[in-house]
Amino acid sequence: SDSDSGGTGSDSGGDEGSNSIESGSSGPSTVTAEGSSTVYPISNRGSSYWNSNSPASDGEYWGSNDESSVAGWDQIETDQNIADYFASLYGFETTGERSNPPFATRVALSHSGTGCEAVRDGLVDIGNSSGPITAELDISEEQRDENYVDHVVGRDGQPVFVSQAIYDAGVEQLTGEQIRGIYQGDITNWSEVGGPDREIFVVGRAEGSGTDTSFRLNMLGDADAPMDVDSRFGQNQQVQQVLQDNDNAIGYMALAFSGSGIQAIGIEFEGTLFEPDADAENTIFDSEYPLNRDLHMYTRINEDTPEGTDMREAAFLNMFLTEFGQQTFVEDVNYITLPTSDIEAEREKLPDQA
Amino acid sequence: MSLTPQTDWRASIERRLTRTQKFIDDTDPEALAVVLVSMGSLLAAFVGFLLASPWTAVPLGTFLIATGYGWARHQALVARAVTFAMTTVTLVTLGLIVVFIFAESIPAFQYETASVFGVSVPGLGMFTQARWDAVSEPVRYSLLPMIHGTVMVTTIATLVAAPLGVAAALFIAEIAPPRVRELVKPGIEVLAGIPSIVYGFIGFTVINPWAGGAFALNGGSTYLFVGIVVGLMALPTVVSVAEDALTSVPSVMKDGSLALGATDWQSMTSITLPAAFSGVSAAVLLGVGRAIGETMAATVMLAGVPRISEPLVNVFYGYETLTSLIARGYGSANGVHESALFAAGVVLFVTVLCLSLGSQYIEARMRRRLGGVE
Amino acid sequence: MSQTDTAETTANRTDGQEVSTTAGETVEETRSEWTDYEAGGETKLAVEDLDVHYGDDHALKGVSIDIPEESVTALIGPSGCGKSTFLRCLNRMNDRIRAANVDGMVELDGEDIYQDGVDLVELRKRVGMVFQSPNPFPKSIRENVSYGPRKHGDIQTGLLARLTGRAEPDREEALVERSLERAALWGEVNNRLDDNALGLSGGQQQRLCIARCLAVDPEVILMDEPASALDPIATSKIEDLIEDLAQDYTVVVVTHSMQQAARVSDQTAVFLTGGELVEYDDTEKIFENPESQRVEDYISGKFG
Amino acid sequence: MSQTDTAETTANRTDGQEVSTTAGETVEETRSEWTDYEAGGETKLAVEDLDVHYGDDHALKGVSIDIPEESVTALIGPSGCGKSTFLRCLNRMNDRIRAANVDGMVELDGEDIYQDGVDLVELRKRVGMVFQSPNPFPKSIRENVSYGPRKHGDIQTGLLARLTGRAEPDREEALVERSLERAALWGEVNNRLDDNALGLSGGQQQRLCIARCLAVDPEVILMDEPASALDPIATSKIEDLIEDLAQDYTVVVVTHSMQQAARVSDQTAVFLTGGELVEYDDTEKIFENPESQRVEDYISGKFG
Amino acid sequence: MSRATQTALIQDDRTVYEAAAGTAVGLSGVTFAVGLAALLGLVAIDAPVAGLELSVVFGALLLALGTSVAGFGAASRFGYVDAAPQPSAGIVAAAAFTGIWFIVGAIVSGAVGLGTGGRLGVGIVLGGIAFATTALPREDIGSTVPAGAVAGLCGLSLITGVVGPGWKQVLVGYNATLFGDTVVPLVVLFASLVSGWSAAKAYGGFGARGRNVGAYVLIYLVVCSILAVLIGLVAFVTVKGLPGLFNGFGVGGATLVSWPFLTNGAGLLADIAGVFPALVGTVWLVIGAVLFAVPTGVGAAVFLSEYAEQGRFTGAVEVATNGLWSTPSIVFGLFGAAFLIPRFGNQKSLIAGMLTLGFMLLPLVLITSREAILSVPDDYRDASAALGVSKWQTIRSVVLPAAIPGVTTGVILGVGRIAGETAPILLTMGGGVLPAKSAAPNVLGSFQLSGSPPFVSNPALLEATSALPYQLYALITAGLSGNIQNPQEYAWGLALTLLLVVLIFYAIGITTRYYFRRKLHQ
Ligand SMILES: Nc1ncnc2c1ncn2[C@@H]1O[C@H](COP(=O)(O)OP(=O)(O)OP(=O)(O)O)[C@@H](O)[C@H]1O
Ligand SMILES: Nc1ncnc2c1ncn2[C@@H]1O[C@H](COP(=O)(O)OP(=O)(O)OP(=O)(O)O)[C@@H](O)[C@H]1O
Ligand SMILES: [Mg+2]
Ligand SMILES: [Mg+2]
Ligand SMILES: O=P([O-])([O-])[O-]
Repeated sequence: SDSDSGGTGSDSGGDEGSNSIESGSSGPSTVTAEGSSTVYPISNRGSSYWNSNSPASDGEYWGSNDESSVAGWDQIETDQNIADYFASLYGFETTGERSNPPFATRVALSHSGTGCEAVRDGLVDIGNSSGPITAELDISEEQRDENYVDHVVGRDGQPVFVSQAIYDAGVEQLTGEQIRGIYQGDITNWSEVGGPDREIFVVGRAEGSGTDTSFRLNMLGDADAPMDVDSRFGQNQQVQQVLQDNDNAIGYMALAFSGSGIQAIGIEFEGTLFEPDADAENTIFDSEYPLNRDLHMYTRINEDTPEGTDMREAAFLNMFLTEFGQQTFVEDVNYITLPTSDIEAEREKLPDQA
Repeated sequence: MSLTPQTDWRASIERRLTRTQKFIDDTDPEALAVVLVSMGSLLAAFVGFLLASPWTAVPLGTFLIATGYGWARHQALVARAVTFAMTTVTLVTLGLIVVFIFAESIPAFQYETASVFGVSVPGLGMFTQARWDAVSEPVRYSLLPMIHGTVMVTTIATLVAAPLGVAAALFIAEIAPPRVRELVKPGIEVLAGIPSIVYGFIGFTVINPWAGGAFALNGGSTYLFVGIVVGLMALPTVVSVAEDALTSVPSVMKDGSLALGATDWQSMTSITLPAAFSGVSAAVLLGVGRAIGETMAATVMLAGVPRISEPLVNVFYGYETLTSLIARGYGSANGVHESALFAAGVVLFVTVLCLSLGSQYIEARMRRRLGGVE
Repeated sequence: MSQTDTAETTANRTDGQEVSTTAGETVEETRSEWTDYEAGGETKLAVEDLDVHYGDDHALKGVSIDIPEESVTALIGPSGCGKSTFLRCLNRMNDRIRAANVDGMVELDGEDIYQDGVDLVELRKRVGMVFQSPNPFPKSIRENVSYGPRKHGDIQTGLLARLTGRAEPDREEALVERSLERAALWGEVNNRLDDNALGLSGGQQQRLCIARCLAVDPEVILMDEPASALDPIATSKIEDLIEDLAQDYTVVVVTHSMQQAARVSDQTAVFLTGGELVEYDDTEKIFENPESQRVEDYISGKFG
Repeated sequence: MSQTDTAETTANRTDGQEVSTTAGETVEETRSEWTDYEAGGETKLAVEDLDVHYGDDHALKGVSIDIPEESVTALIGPSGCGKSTFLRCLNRMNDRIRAANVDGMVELDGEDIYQDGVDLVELRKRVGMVFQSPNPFPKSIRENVSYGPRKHGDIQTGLLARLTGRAEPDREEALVERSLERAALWGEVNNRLDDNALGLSGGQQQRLCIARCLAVDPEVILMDEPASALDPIATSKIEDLIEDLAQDYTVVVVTHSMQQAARVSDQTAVFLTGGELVEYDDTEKIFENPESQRVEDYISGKFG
Repeated sequence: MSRATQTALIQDDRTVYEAAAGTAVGLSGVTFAVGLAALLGLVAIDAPVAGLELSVVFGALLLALGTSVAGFGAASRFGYVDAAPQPSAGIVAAAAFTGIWFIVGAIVSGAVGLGTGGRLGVGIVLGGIAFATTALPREDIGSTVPAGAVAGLCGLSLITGVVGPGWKQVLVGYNATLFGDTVVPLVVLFASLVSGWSAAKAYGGFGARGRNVGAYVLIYLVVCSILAVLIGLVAFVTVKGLPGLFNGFGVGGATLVSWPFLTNGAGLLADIAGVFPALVGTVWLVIGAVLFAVPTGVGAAVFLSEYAEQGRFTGAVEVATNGLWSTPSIVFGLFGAAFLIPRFGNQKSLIAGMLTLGFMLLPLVLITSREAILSVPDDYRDASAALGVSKWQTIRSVVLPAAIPGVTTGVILGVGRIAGETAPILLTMGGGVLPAKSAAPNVLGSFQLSGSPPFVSNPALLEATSALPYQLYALITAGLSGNIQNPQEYAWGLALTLLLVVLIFYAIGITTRYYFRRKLHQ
């Protein structure tokens, strides 16, 4: 746990990681990703692990303090460093050096829409999106299949949160109808839904974000459905902060951003109450929950990569599609892991391993 | 009658031609060649860059080599040519800004064509309706809500910055004892340097939550506090420009007033302020320009929904300004939506340019008037 | 101020001089020659042992002088000798120069103007000043002249005064006319009182500044090279005016032209480089038979 | 320039005068009195019918004058009469003033300096100038003196020169010393040649400017009131220097002090307001027995 | 001309009166300061002071101030002291009090429950009375009684608790509620300003001198509060940011000083997350902008002031320069996005950011350099020309060296300004939210030559790169995920770092200017 801090640990040259970036002509180039703030925790964490290229003995970075308890270890069992291992599966030369992966990865943060555009325009290798690319780019499913490969790496329950004060005042659950009413401007006071006599501060995510698109799609019925909110914020974290700062707010976010001072509420759809508590009968973690959504990493099909995914991308994506990856990068950041069958199906989309 | 200007024109061209001819005759032919090559390749490099040609490096290299050689051999002439080229950069920049942001905004203007008296005017729809919605039908890009927001923020900021700024400028220029002056003046100048994002950070993490509680607001975003923060930001600009204007009033005028037994305050209000009026109002105009163009504080403090507050003058709402619309939306927007952001930029640019021209005009007039005194 | 007072002041001055004698030989030597000079008329301004420093720069050295009422006193000397500095001490305009540091005593009608609590506004109403280069305000001629009285509340103008009937346009009119007439400018400007004063010629501007000063009705008028920026015709008008003013006012005038001093003044004080007052006497005496060799050299143009 | 040339020039001048006679009566009247004056020595600078306008303002009116070699010529006259303007015509410094418009002829050793193709840089090397207020560059004393030669490439300095062995520090040293000595400054500054020149006193700065000018080795030195900003001691040093310089150089000096003109010059030209040259003659003659009444009035201090 | 009676230079019969008025001024100042503290939440308005709530104490103070102020007026009016009041307080004061009392009337009647018409009516009546009281009587009454009444009324409402802790008023239709916590301090600030002004006038004995003192008191209060707010702002950021900035700071050890916040990235492997990549990004950004703008700006300034004839061309350049100077930074961002990004690989990049900021810096450099060059005395140019030195050599050896101080100052101040700009780089340069150390651009090491156009390339310049202001913005909007232990501390540390970087530039710039001015004046 000391290697990035300049003078200590490994030499600073290795630290830079830029060795591999510069060597564009000699080695494989950096894998770049861009987009969704919802997917960001997953892909950024994965990228950090990748770039650290820690040895297997460094349990902390492999998901545990103890080698034997590393999630999915039975499938892996390697002495190699993390990036070396996953890269070697696709035929890349290993470096064996900490902080010097066979090729680097870099993840930028914006919105799903931006990520989809970036992958469309070939500016990045991977486009992160929390909404379907069809809705983000307004394209048909055929166009999607023709041009993109959709890698689903995890799922989000997209809960609806309210300020602690509202929750404490008794608003512990709402119906889908009520939420729709709130978000379309028909309900403006908490007393109309059994809360205190306070105006409702309706918080939304920025237009163009996957969270917003999915919310419109899944809650309001159409990706272009009209909304009437009091405030929109760029990323999930900002919504979280604002919900904490106000005592009369409601907002939707990704699961990963729950925190103190805000409370997820149960939502009733057609008689079924989906609760945020994982132990309840129906929960927002269930795939039946209407707001439940896939988290995508799209790659582009073009002449160079008719299959859509080149070896570098595959090596990186494959890391998420292991039990280890699901545990470390999805569950640990509070998202919902994919069932084993889905993992298998996703791995099918990748090119064959070397 | 019509002949005279033309002949004038012709004569002036002729004069210029003979002068050029003479210059060419007088100049060392090698120097002339070097300068021609250097300037020509610079022009070519610029054109290449405009066309985004990968070959731009070639003329650029030629320029560097020719200029380097010329610098060693014919420094005076090359220096003159190069500094001239540099002088044109500001003009070219302004031109490019105009061309590029206007060009990008054309689709939005076309999209928002509205007709008045049967004549369809592109862009009119941006100013005649109140709806901005880039997602759901009907998709409309009206700038009115943002113009309203900008006006609110700017007004409040001006109410803060103008009187306080002028008072502080008077203080520094006329009232403060030398010691205090030497501390306060640089102090206020340094404050001009506080980055707007730092103000924004404080605004978002401290002021907004506080305001939300202290006024039981629905959310914490208000034009009131954005305006105050922006006013604080514009304050140093107003202070230093106004202070310059006040100190540039010849001290003999103040002396004249004092020697007649007028008090300091009377001398300030009857002599100094009126004499520096143009400079002071230019300072306020510049402050207004700063406030209009201020982006980051507004972006992080405002709610980010294009809406007009009700009633119109309600300062306890804070929705969106032209600047925050651009900063927030750029990147995720595309197509006409993105073009509409450029349209917002055009409105900003034109407004501030007009303010700048206005203040320059006022200052030029003052200089002429004060010039008459001397 | 009674004669006794004057005597007392003179005595004081002599004291002061004795004190300064210890400071340096030259001072004593040059001063003893004229110490006994007592100008005719009552003393209006009594300056005693005045020292001025600009920072470390000693600009005036122990100057003592009695300036009599209703006469013209000229101050001459080479450039930089401290004439302007001395003049500005008399109405405390030096207070506006931060580096300036004044020691000594200046009495106006027997009251020390440098003691604590002196009201500068009041002082400057009584001791007016006209500057080297004309500095009219960028207002109309009328407003220039009535500026002082307006500010002192002697004349009420403005909307409110007019509404409440307190405005006295006639009185203002009369005052403006009287002042301009006194400054020999009325005839030239009476038909354009509302024009901007900056449109006047240099000589007219300077007379306007004098009129502006007269409108406040001061007792003493200080003039710092009032004609230096003017052409010969304007200069001679100003000179006539100065002589004229001396009938009612105490006039102190700095000039760089010895001819001018000789023409207009009753008594002349000669300062020499270094800030010493070298000789003070009747003007005739100074120009015809100065006591000090240095003054004679200076006047005959041996240097400067 | 041979004697014949001079004669020719004089003839020309008379022609010029006849032309200008048509311009106005005064000009003719005043000029006829002294037209025949021919200074001793060979003519260095011949000025013929020189007219200068600043925009519409006619600052010099048909001035013709021959300035002899290796002597001091003084120009006197009231303020604004065009002395500086005239002086600046002699090395075409007026070209730097946009409004200035020069007509007429000025010959340096018989060559017209206003003809096309004259190299100003070359001209100004031959006709040096010293300004009214000392204006040393904010550099070291040494650099000030060697500035001209360095820029003309007469002395090589700088890294490159040193590396290639072209630098001649000894020659520079010698030049600086010679120039400063000639300007009577060497003794005062020889131990601090690397100090900033702005740290010198006014008089020293002015002599430094003269040294700077001498370092270029001009033939003519123009001085525009070189002592007006100085105290008497510095002034007398400069005056000595001027007399001294006249042994090798042609010196033209503008002064506002008639005493100074009388002290230092061999011949004196008197300009009067309006830009006319009223009289030009041996200095003694001018001060003792001027031909023109106006000059006499001026010299006896009747105006100005 | 009749000689006016001599007035004494010193008035000595007013000392007690002056002392009382002076005390009132001081008391107003103290009240104002405490009021400001209460507004900023430094003291609570229900804090006990001598057994009373602070707001009641405020009330008592204001009431006392109000009555004494009116008393000063009366004392002067009835001739107990020898003041010099003018016949009227003047139109400005009259207008101000009319406005104040109109609003007071409207508010009070609104609180009593009158409708819009009633409010307007009461307001107009009170405003009218205030106008008459201010304008018509002599100045000593006119400028004290209405002011005293305002302060007294405010004081009474605070004492009686009509407005006080726990008070609230819903602004119907305005989305807001006023609470005592904010209104009481505001009332106190306002009333103490008014009474302070009025007492100051009394102190000055009314008339010209009184107005002078009154205006000075107002200006001093205003300037002090501006300074207090602005200094408080910097202090606040400093206090909040220090823990983050010095997190893990140590002296000694392998490296002489270890300052992880400045030398670490925010990657997974960092023990203590730092801002190194953004810092490096900012440094490169500034270097790039300076390399572009400074030669260009100085060159243009040289051409404009030394070569060009004043005419249409120079006029146009001047107008364009001033126009560019005031162009909003976001517009530069748009321009960079539309013009530069397509020409540098179609993505946000360091070089696009550099050039965009360079365009912003250019007018500033040009304006200051031009001023600096123009302020080089013509004496130097004349002297050099008279020595037969050519124009360009004169520029090079005399003009430019003499102008360097001014140019340097301008450049430093300009750099300070652009170093803190966010909006343009938001659109042109982007970069990561929490970049790891490896994301720091390595510009020098990345130059590559190739055989095909464009022959020279530098991937580091063509990549999106973070910079301090952008990272702060990204943190606000994107929030703090990743593995940072104390996100708030990190963000404030970042804000402080940015503030310090910029303020250091400013401090250096201003110090240089002072230094050179000093030198010039010697
Ligand atoms: N504001 C000032 N700060 C510092 N020194 C000053 C200032 N004003 C004058 N001095 C110095 O005080 C001395 C006397 O100056 P003063 O202006 O009184 O001379 P003067 O006799 O009026 O000269 P002149 O005839 O040139 O007007 C000079 O040495 C001058 O440099
Ligand atoms: N740069 C200029 N632009 C316009 N007019 C000028 C300029 N320089 C001088 N003049 C005018 O030309 C006339 C002669 O000026 P000049 O400076 O030659 O006089 P001078 O004899 O040197 O006076 P002084 O003794 O005051 O130096 C004056 O009327 C002056 O106003
Ligand atoms: Mg003086
Ligand atoms: Mg002159
Ligand atoms: O995942 P998003 O940030 O696009 O909502």
